[in-house]
Amino acid sequence: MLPTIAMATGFALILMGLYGALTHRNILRMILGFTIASTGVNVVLVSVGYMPGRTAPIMDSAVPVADAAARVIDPVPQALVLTAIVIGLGVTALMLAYAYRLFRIRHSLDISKFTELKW
Amino acid sequence: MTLLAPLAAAGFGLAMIGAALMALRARSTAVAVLAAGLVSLFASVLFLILAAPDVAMTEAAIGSGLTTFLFFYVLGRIRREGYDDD
Amino acid sequence: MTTKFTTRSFVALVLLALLGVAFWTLAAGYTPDAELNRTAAYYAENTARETGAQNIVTAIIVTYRGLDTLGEVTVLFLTAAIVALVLGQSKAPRGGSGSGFLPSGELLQTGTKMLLPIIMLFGAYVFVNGHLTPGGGFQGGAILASGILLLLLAEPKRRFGHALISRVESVSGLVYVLIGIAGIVLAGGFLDNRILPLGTFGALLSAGAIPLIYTLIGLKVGAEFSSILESLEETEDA
Amino acid sequence: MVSAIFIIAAGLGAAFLLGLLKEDQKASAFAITVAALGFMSWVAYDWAVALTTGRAAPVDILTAGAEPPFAINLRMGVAEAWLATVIGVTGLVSAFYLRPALMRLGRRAMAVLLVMTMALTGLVLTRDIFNLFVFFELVVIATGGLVLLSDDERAVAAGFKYLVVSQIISLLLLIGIIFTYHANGSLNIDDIAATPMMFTGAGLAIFLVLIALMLELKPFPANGWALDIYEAAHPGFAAIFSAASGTAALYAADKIFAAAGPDWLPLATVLGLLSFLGSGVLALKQTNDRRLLGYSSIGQIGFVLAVVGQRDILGESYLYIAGGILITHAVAKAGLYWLSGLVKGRGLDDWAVLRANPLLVFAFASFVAMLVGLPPFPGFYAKWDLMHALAGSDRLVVLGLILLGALIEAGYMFRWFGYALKREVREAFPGFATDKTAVVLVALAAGWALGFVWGAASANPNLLTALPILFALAFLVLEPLPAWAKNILAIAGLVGWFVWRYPGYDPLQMIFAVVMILGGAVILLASFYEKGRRIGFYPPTMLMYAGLALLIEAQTSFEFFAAWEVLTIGSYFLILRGRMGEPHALSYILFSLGGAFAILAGFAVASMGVQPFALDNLKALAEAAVPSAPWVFVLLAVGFMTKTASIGLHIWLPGAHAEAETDVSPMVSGILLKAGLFGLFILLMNMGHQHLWGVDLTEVLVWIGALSAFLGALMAIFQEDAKRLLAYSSISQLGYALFGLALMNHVGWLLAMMFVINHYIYKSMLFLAVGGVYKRTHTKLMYKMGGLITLMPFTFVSVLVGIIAMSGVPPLSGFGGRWLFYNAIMASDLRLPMVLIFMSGPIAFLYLFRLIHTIFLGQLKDEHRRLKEAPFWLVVPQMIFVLALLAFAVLPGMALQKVDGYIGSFFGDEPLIWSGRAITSTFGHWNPVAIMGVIGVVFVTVLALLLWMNHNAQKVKQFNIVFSAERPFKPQTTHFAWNFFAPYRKAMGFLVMPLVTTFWGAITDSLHSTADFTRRFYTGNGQTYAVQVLFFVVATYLIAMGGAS
Amino acid sequence: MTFEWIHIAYAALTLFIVINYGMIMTALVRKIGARVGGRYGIPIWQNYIDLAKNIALRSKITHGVMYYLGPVFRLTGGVGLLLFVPTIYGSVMFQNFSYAGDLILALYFVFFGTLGMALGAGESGHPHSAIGVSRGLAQVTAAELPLALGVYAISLQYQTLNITEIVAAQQGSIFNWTLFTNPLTTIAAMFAFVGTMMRSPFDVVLAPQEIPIGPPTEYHSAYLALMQTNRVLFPVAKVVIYMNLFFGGATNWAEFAIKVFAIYMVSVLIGVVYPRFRVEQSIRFFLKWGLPVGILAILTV
Repeated sequence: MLPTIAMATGFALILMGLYGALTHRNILRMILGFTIASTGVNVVLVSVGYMPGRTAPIMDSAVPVADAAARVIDPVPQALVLTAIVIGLGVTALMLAYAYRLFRIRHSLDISKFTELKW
Repeated sequence: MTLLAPLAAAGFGLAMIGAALMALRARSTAVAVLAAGLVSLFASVLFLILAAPDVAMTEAAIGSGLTTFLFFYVLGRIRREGYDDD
Repeated sequence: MTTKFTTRSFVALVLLALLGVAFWTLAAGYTPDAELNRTAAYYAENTARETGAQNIVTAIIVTYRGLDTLGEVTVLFLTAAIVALVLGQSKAPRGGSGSGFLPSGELLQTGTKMLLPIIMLFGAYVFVNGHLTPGGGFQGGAILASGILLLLLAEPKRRFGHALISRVESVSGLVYVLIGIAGIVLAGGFLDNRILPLGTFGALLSAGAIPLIYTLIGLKVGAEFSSILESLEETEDA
Repeated sequence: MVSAIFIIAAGLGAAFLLGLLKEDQKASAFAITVAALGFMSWVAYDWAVALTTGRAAPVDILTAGAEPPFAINLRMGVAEAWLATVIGVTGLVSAFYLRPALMRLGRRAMAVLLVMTMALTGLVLTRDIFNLFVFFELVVIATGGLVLLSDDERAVAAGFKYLVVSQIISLLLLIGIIFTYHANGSLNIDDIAATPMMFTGAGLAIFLVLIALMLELKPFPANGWALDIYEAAHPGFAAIFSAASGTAALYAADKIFAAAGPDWLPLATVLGLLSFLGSGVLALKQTNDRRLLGYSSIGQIGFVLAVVGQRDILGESYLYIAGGILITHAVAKAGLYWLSGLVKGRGLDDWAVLRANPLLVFAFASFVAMLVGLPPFPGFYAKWDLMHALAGSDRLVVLGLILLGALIEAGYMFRWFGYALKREVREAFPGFATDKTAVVLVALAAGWALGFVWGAASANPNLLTALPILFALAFLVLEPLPAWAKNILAIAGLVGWFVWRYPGYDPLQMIFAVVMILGGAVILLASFYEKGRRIGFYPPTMLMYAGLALLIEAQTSFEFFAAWEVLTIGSYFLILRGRMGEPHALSYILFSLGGAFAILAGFAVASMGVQPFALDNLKALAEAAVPSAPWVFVLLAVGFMTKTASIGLHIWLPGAHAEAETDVSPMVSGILLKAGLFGLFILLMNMGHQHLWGVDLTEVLVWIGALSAFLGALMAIFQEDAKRLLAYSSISQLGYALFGLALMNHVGWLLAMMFVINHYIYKSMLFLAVGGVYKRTHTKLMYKMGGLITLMPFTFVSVLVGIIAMSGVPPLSGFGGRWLFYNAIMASDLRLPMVLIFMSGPIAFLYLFRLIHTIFLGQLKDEHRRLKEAPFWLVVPQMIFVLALLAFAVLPGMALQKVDGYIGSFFGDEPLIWSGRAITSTFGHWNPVAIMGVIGVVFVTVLALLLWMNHNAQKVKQFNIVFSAERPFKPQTTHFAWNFFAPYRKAMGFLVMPLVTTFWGAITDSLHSTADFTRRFYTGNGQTYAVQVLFFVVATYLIAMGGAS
Repeated sequence: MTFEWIHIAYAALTLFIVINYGMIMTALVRKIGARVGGRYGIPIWQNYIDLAKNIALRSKITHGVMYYLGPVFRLTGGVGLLLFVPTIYGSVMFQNFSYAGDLILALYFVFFGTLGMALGAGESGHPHSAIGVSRGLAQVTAAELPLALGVYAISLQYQTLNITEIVAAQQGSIFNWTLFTNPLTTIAAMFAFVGTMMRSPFDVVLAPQEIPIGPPTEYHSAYLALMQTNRVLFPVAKVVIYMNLFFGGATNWAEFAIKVFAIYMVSVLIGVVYPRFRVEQSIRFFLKWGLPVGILAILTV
């Protein structure tokens, strides 16, 4: 139940984010759309690793080493998401820098104005 | 826990979708950026519910924090150079 | 800015709806595992023994999938370098600097001075304890960076340790790579954390090289974030 | 051996190290960069050599001291090692190439380059699917950085579009990865391979991974973003983007395809072919060099992807084939992008400046040849093996489409090369930067070295060790010598080769060897006329002869095809040398390659994938009545007929022969066309009668031959241009030969053989004669000449003898051909095609008369009164030919009797009886000596009579003629020459409507307009590109998965 | 058969007979034509007079070597054609040099004279010569086609290319003639015959109305004499071929004289009936009528 809800939310966010990215002509809003979408991806990823009735993959007094395998949820997706988040930030930062650069060239943020290269 | 967690998740999920809608529909880019930050913030709570505290921390710090700031920086510079998006 | 309902948005809607079908198929076919799959089970059973870390996620990130993490750090490194390049090529108009949307006042400046050491300390705490509790190098690094951010907000005109940041970034990166190589020489492979003794399970100084690596990551990530923010802030020198 | 992990460690370490340097320590930063790249390349290369030679075994490199799949592992195998080498070296060489830009932007840019190279290597090495994603993201970001090296501001927009699309890709990839992980419990690629996923929910996951990776290959039509990068980026980076990135991304896709199992391969095939063909068509319309190269890159990667789709049938040779194409492409494309950095203008014809440096022209030619898959480069061997494997598994559609794509690619690449060689250089040329030139030459050397390696690794002979080819290539080195010295060498080489080889020849080979090799030497005598160094003439000439020499000796289908390609390439460059040769050379190479591909397909189908395939096996194929046999026949016949320029496939010939240089025309007409006949001989000799849908294919050939003979002659009589007239006449003559061959009887073959000799002699002679006249009058238009008989008597004699021989009027050798012809048709059951042949005989007489009349007879023009005889060296071979014709007329038995016996061994009959000087057939008899004697005696008697009566005739001036009611005004108006056969045009002109030209024109036009229409979708709007990408994904999803699972 | 010196004497005899026969016959034909038209006509020995006059002519010019050689080629062509074909069937004397070659030789040797003549005329530099040549060549390609088909058809019919054997096959009865055994072929060949006899309606090549006289424009004196000789010899030589192929050949000189005259008259009669065609008209005529008959002939044989 829980993972399904989370997953559905995640997918919805992806689609919404993509919709924003595909329809907004403002470059910043496009980038924003992508960040929403990647948040959605992260949610999906984490929800795939979730297992009902288990705890976070940290072994402490509550979760002794011996029954960790029976008590914790899948740690791998979490590790992946961690990486994905950082990478996402990197790409976003890069796109923002590009956006600024584009703005300086044309004094506009309209993506449809940057079409000198085509055909 | 069994019922509470899904309910909370559904609530936050809806909140995220709402925030995302706001981010898409908002007239002002600044508002949209804030709304997107909100999406990330809610997401980090959701991660906590999904038993992923590491992810939650990261999402909060990076996804909602730093990313939003980056946007504002760029937005600020662009505005200062005379762009008006509203 | 209202989104007009154009052909483009219609096409996008249709395409996304179809993509949604694919996603729906995925979600519908998904059933949570009842048991850990073999990879996860391996980690759950062997993390403590092999790495000495309490936080399995940390163990995976720093050791088992250390190569990913190295790449991840490199992503930030790259981004920092490229953002500097991108913005370096376009000089901002004179006179303006700073984010421009928050006034920097006396209060902020004083507050920053008081808060900054605490933030830095907290960041350090987060990444040093990465192998025990949630959090680690990335989160800690982000916290460090937020300290720098605050500093930037407070004193936009102040030129501060650009060279220092860059040096921290490079040195920690280099050491990271060297530790990885040390893993080949002293232990089982690249980025093996057992080049240092595993220590007592649950202690701060345990889990071999994980705290060290996470510290390096924290420093590096902090430096990289700071560098990105800084590049966005000031462009004259790039 | 240094562990491969150090490639990654070194790249990263050096990148981090750069941060310690001060901003202004650029030189040291560059030194570190180069050192690191050098180290990375060296490690990879060391592994590649060790693994290839078997010195080392493939290794898995573990990290974190844990076994996969619990920790990430890398793999260093043969493929990985070579690809890593390509990537490393490309990075290294590009660093030098990019040096000015890197120095300008400083250490950060260098760090980005290092990380880029490192990440690409990682992409190749890693065996972990998520690690793949990380490296992929690194590549994306690094690309975003390196795009900025360009001075072109548009690159910024291009980079942004690229990032937008990359976001979509990584999103899909991540979702795919996580669900794949969920289904498999592992992120390790080998684990995924162990449990292949079918079309289930998990199948969708792997689909997402695959489609994401394929998007990274810039598949047509979702690739506008990539093209913008190709166009706007710094050429040094574009080289990396195309050569290294493309290669790495393809290998990544290949890994996942290998893991996903054979069910997914059709996806790769279809998308690959779509890209290959689609971007090929679009490239036709490109005017910007770099964008064109971008399309070509995408196409080539699509080609390799299609090969990936065939990995299930390729087995052991998979690496050889896919690697061959991939690595050749990488080298060639990097080379071309580096070249484009030397050219200032961005138009295709701006490349004409390359002519300032012949070495660069050679490089350009080599790169084009590599891309098109011509020998001796790896792509050639790879394509050969690939086609055989496809034919062996009955994947004929794939085979056909790949060849079609290759042909389209050849179309735009060779068109471009033609521009570079023939177009005007528009602006003053400042000279090439030496360091950049050096970089290009590195790629050139690498390409040739790879050619050698692939040849050596091939199961077939290595072309770069074939003596004739080496001899031809040696002329590249000898270029600084004067032309006469090279000519002596060339002639000596040809004669020497013949003397060395001929004892082993059977009569058929002998005849062709005499015509092609010795005949070539005779024609080369004319080349002594040329002064100076004549750069660029001897290498292609000798390459053509090398191909011919090898063709004659070919035993297996591979040898035959390789020789065929070699002679095609050589002759292409020769034809391109002609003054207005550009369009004709292009259509020549396209028809030739089309023909070559038909031959390739034919051999592949014939061999059913089994190599080596001896040419004699064609016979077994025919005897076993294999269902594919008639198709093999058709393919091979079509291939050969492109060379003989049979009607329908002839439109390249007139221009190519007419515009060629004086001594080249006889080579390409007298000699080159015979290669097609040789092929047809072999084909018919082995396969004989084949039936398709109840039609005897040899009868079809009879008809084609007859039509060629008739229409060729008819078109010839309406030409005003002397060389064109001769060219059309070649079509007609070769039609006769084809006709004779296809009659499939003894005398018919003898007839064809006689045409081989006769046509060589008189067509070479006539081309030389007309060429000599052209040298003097500077025009090829016959009506501008006239009355040259007294000024150029030798040339006149050779033309006179030539046309008598050619028209078949007794007593010269042409009559022998006619006599054989009648005997041949008597033995055949076909009747109707003869009508055409009967008609073309007299028509030939028409154009020949026109040739001699309008040039040598009639009124001499005032501006020609001081002309001299043609240059000595042009006359020498003509006189040799005259003597040969006379000798051959009297003693045809000299050459033919042996061949007659040889042919008899095929048909098991002896229809001709050779007694003394006379020949008797089943139907008639022919005594050449008696004919010559009677005619000679009568002629001399009558002449004596006339001399006796008319010895005191007075030589009068030109205008001293009986003119009714008016006075001749000037030679121009008195010389009846233009539109000489006007009444004929009125009656028969409708038959020479350029239907065939219109047909081929319509095909190319429709390709072009398709391209023009399609490229409008590339609006340049990044958002639109993103929508297209999404559309591509959804459409592929719907088609591949049926949307159901 | 091999060469013996006596063959030269035999050949000379054949030549002598045929030339004289030709001289008289062509004059006779012209005289008949004149009488039919109500005129008196030329004397029967007119051709001899013309010949002598031309040889005796004193003003002689030349335009060059080819011009000089043109008539030589022309006459060689006529003489050669005659000598390569057996004249009288069954006579050893009048087999001429037919062992040098067969029907095909005859067929192609026709062009020898044409070529030489055309070359000579070409060198004269006279545009009308060239125009005449152009017309003649254009017309002959279409006109020869039915003959070629006919020859092909009869060689298929008799399975030989040897003229003597073809004649031999027609001996015995008049109904053994090709004319009766294979009328289609004969008709086809007669198209060609009419077309190449340089008589109306296919005589635009010589076209006296518009142009002096076509290819021979510039020729005079002894040149013309040679050509005149050829003009009486060549048609007869050609008729001999037709006679041999289609009309049973001749076993003695009387039969020869009658048959040649009769066949020759065919073209004369047609010429009387039809006005002259333009070149493209005659080409179309041969393609429209001659060609289909020829094709029928080879298909039905």
